[in-house]
Amino acid sequence: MKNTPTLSLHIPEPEARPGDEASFDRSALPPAGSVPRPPTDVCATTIRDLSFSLIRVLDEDFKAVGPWNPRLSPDVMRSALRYMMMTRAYDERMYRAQRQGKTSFYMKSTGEEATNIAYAFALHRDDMCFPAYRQQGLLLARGYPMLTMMNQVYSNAHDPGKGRNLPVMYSSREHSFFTISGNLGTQFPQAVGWAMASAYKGDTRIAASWIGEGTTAEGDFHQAMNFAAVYRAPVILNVVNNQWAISSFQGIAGGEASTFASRAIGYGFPGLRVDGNDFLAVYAVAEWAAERARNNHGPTLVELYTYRGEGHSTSDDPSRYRPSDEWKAWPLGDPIERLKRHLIGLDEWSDEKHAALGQEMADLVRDTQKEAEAVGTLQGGEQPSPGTMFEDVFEETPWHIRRQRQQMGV
Amino acid sequence: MKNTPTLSLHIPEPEARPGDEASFDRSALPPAGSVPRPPTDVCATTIRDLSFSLIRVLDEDFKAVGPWNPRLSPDVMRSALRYMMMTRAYDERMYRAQRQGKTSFYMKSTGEEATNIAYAFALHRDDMCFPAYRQQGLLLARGYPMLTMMNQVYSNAHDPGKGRNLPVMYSSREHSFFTISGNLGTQFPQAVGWAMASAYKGDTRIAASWIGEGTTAEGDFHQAMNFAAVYRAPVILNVVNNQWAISSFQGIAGGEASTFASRAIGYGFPGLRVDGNDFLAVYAVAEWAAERARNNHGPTLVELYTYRGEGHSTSDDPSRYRPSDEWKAWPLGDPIERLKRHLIGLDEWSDEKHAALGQEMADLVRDTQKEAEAVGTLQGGEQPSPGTMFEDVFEETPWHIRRQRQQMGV
Amino acid sequence: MATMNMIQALNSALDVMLTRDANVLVFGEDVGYFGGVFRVTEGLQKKHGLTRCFDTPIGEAGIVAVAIGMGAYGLRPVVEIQFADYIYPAYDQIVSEAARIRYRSAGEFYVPLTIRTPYGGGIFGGQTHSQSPEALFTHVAGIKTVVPSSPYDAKGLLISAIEDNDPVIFLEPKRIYNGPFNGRHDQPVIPWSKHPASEVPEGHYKIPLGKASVVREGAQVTVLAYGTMVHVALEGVAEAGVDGEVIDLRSLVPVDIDTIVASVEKTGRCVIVHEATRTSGYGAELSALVQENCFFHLEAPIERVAGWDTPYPHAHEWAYFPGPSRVAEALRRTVEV
Amino acid sequence: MATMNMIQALNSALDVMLTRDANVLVFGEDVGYFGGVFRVTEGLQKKHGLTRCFDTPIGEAGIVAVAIGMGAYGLRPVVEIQFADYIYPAYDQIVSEAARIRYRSAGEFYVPLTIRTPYGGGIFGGQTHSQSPEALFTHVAGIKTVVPSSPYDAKGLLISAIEDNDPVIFLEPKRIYNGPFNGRHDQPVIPWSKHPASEVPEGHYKIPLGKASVVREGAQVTVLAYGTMVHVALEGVAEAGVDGEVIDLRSLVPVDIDTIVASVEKTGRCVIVHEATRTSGYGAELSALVQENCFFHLEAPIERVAGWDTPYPHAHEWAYFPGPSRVAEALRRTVEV
Ligand SMILES: Cc1ncc(C[n+]2csc(CCOP(=O)(O)OP(=O)(O)O)c2C)c(N)n1
Ligand SMILES: Cc1ncc(C[n+]2csc(CCOP(=O)(O)OP(=O)(O)O)c2C)c(N)n1
Ligand SMILES: [Mg+2]
Ligand SMILES: [Mg+2]
Repeated sequence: MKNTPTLSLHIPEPEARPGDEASFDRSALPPAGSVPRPPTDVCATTIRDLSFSLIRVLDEDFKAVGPWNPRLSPDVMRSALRYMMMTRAYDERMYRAQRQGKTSFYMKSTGEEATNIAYAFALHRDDMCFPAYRQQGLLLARGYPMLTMMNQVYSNAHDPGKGRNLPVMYSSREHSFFTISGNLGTQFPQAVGWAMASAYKGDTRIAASWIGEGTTAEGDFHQAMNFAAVYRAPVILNVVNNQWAISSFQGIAGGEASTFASRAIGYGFPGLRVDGNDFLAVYAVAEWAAERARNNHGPTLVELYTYRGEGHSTSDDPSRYRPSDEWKAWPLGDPIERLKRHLIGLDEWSDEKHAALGQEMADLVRDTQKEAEAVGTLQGGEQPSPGTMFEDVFEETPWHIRRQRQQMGV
Repeated sequence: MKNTPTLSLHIPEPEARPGDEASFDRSALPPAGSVPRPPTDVCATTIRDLSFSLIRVLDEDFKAVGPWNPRLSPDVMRSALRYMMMTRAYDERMYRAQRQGKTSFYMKSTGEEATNIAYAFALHRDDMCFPAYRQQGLLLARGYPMLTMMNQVYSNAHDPGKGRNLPVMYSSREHSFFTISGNLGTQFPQAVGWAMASAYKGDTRIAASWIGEGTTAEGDFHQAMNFAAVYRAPVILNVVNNQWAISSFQGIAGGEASTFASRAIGYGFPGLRVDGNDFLAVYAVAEWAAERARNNHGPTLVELYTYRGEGHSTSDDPSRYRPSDEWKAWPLGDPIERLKRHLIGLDEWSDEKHAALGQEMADLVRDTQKEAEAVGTLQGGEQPSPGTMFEDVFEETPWHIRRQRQQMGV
Repeated sequence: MATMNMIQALNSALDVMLTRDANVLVFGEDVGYFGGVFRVTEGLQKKHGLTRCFDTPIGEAGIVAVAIGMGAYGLRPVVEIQFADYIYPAYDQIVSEAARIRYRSAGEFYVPLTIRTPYGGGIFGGQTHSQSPEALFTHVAGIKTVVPSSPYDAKGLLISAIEDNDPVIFLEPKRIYNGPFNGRHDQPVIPWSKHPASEVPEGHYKIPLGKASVVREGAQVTVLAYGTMVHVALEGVAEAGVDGEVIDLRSLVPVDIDTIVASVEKTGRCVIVHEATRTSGYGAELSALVQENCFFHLEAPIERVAGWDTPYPHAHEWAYFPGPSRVAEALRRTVEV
Repeated sequence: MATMNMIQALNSALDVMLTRDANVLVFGEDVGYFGGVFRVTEGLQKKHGLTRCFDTPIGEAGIVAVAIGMGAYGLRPVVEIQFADYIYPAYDQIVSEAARIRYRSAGEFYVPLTIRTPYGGGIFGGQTHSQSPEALFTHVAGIKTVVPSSPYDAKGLLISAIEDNDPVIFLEPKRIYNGPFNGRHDQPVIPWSKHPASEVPEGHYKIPLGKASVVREGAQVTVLAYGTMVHVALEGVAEAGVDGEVIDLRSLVPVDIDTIVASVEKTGRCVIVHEATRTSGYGAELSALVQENCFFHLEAPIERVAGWDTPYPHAHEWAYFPGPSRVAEALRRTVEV
């Protein structure tokens, strides 16, 4: 037997913990505009390096540069800015509503707004989305009523989900937004199945799904990737790498030795890595992947490189496990701020208009909240009737559930 | 909305079905000796191309060439040849025993002998193996008694598994050979756990596991890859790509668009692809990966490119789904034949010696079979007593199982 | 009418549904070109085309997950899990997703999914080709669980399952694919062609989910069974020489409580038979239901005849399998009280 | 002795075992640096080191699988599944592997694995933070299932589970982590410090698996419960004003049949209480066992008070949760027969 050293177990650790100085040294960032944009029918084997790069459009001066510049009209960009600001205002209010005891739970998407709102612009309205719990912006940007979202968060009598789901677990068939699951990752292969169905029927609609980087560790990530590859499903699989799961950093999810985008290489389809805080870059990548899917060239994996600006949820206290200034140290900034500065640079926006829009969004959210609270919250007002608890388990309620309902007398 | 084409669903199909001419056009084979051998502490990111190549040592003239030549002594090679022939003879007999009704089931490893027997030589005797059901050669080459293997296949009274398992589901702690599972892929992440335990304890032993290319589609493949990457587990993860699952070809498993070795890229550790019918190449790769693991450089994924020469199991009839001459068309030949010719080329072996060894193995297996059958088979003779059925569910048998045993009166 | 064994009847159900409804598609491991390891999907790919009956990667979770996505799109997928013993990797997708989506979305989305899977023992399949996991599904709200015991029922129930708008676990008792095995493993196999339930219409017909069938009327004791155990129960009744009323449940959820209660109120005695391990098996639910609904009619303890609480051991096939003698013993004990 | 709530008692058990046995290690999602979302592993990484208590990827199957491999090596892993609702991705590794390895290898390999997981309702956790999946494990041969109901029991049972050489599912009733919640959600929360079972020795002690505890003696009716429901059952007995004997089962497999039978033979009546959905819940097994073992002593039907057969609905927390009034109703019905 050879004389070998003793083994040791490696446990990944983040660069900084509470008390340390926040640091993102590892995130070597290629300059905006430096990554080439291949044609959408490119053979995946020729663009493996894109998985290790970072597609960026907005440069340090907030100018849109390079081949990925989607050349959006100012109107579209202003509309996007509006929905990002609407989402942030909405998050802010609902978070406070939870702190006031009006509901049990809430999850913000602060800093990650571009990662899904850009898709609302790049996809067709009837392309099907299979979201995780942090894509509320997509739903708002597709025109779903904010009031209904609040009714869901409050589990009141107007919650279309009849109070059955945790807050933020929205669903809207009309908006092609699949019912959100509390179980991580399950929607990823379901999106692939939906896309396969669309292809099977000779339809033109494609599917998209979102999971967090932490969730890529679930087996369902692999199922989605493999089925998508084998059947060349017209689907966009998004990994929102916001650096943190709950308290565990992306290294615990497998991000120390490679990028999440590079997971696609082993399945033989493109894996793109994009600045998730750059609305234009996300839009451009979404558009590229959608065009590819629509033309029967199959799936794309997109790693949306971003940062979770706030706690994981209202049940979380991030100051226990990461430096409190980490978000400030994040090298890719704030997507709202960046798009705003870009528009101002184009002379299509101003600080005054921005402040006014901020106020408009705050007012909108406040007024809508009043309306929702007039219906009810988890703590009072009009609530879904307990009898509804027994509905929708099956299409037709079988005897044993009917009997239980009778027993409860509702 | 843009005018896009209608989508269509892609279902992978093999190049040839029964009645067609067998074809392996896709298997573009780099010449033996052409792939460089990096140092074992190489950074994985610099050797991604190895995942798309094929490490070969024996050339068309059966000479050992190139940097991966492990320079094994003729004694070692003769010993390897012996175990490969022993395994093939054993498979042949046990297959027939099943056909004669002496047991319920059998699985041959014909053509794949090198993919695991090489590991018996390259690993240390106490490195732990987590096999699938087609690594019988490894067990024989580690010196496990063939008689005991037959007793297992016959589920007779001397089966150390007390007749509880399907034939070929061996287990031997003494030979560092983990109990084989009927559930595909479960052992892959278990091997990672064992390796993590060894690292945790500051031990020097490493682990290795084998699954088929079809099994890579299970979620457990991803769990193994991810945990191995995150904790840099000292483990060798082998994918035996023998081109077929049961009736589905490797394209259904995800092999159309990329190689199985390339799955490692997204996790950031080396994925090597090797001619699985070349004993020397498999040995060399196993040795490389073992040295890497032993020196705390973490896991390696190895794709063993081979061909399943026979049916999936005795329950299978491959002529229903693939050309009957496909094995003959396999461009990488037969591992026994190739090692034999190599040794003959070195003047260390001869056709006569080979024939004699073949006879010796046939006799050995026949004699051992007689011994085993003298004990019993599934159909008769000495069988494990039914009472043992109630043992080993738990370390101590609880009341309800004791009561059931009493009820059965055994 | 044609004479069919259970495999042919199931194949016919799939063929009928593929023909009638372009939204039906069939997939799973080895089900496409090859036609399934038990041949249930034989010929369907050839007849209906590559995209309507196809092979999948060996990822049960993926199979069920993509089927759920297809269901959400509006298709009616029928998937095969090669053996029920291999359904566990898909367990999360089944219980957390398929079973929940109608409820979660208040009916906006639902999953008209049928999961077919061969189950049960009697074929020397050992620990991983013999399991009966029905109780792991009957406990989960939002799933129906169905088990046929004859070719006629198999086809009619499978068509009902496919047309049902909720997920159905369709357990196929593989031991009786080819004949109504009654547990007498030492006797020659009886083919289905000798059994009246092998007369199967070639077209479309349904047997409603949730309705049991009284396969033998009797006055002395009620026997509740499903799948292979229906035939074993009949044989047990014969061996014991009692006047047993044998009820084939066919659906476990929803279960036909009325038929059960009517019978036990009549007989005052009940024996439950299943292959699955006893503890927390579906027999426990049946026992509880009978006891709750018929307490004042019961003249003897309800007995359970079930698989032992061990894994299913290869060489001990017949010592493990709850055969007619064990049923007969329980029947005798029960009627003698 | 110290006063501990259940979280502290569990933390103490882990600390004691990490200190005593270098083969014990603790891991799971968020359990390392952060100390677990319920803080059960707080401080353990800091005290025992990075490799002895660490974070894992969010892959429950992987967590259990690597623990099995570690068990085969000779370690004694204790893993946390963040919520029982998320245990299903690991279901195959638990039921096909952890539960089978001793049997498969005839004792050559075994898996001394403890899977801790918070379970049950009462916290407005909605469908995916409230489930009680115990019956999905009690049906599987080769697994023990344990549920504590107090800090004292929690520590003693967890140490037994860790020292046990077989896999143990250790279900932690999260609603009573901080106090013995009795179902009166409209009343102020009682902290554990007011309860005698919060007196917990700081060192090593064990409560044997398979032994129930009679938490209230009584003559009129036996109440079988575990976890949070022990406290709800006591409150239900009080509300009904009956002389109930409340048994805390503590272990579901193996279950303490002797204690159960002795009690029901004395009282002649039995009510079973659990949070899990009723159909095929563990209550069905208990009902069947009681009926089989005590038939001739029973004077009234055995009743089950359980979760409704629906997913656990967020806003309807208290309409779903089987509270003391539902227990009291069942008790009154039972004693009035
Ligand atoms: C199957 C499953 N396991 C665990 C959890 C608990 N959990 C909820 S969110 C979360 C972290 C997810 O992190 P990530 O995927 O990175 O998403 P992010 O919250 O950062 O958007 C965990 C562990 C869960 N919901 N489902
Ligand atoms: C979880 C699970 N699913 C399905 C099966 C049935 N099955 C047994 S072997 C096999 C094919 C495996 O193919 P591959 O992994 O390529 O291994 P090979 O037999 O070629 O060595 C299948 C589908 C199983 N044993 N376990
Ligand atoms: Mg994250
Ligand atoms: Mg194979």
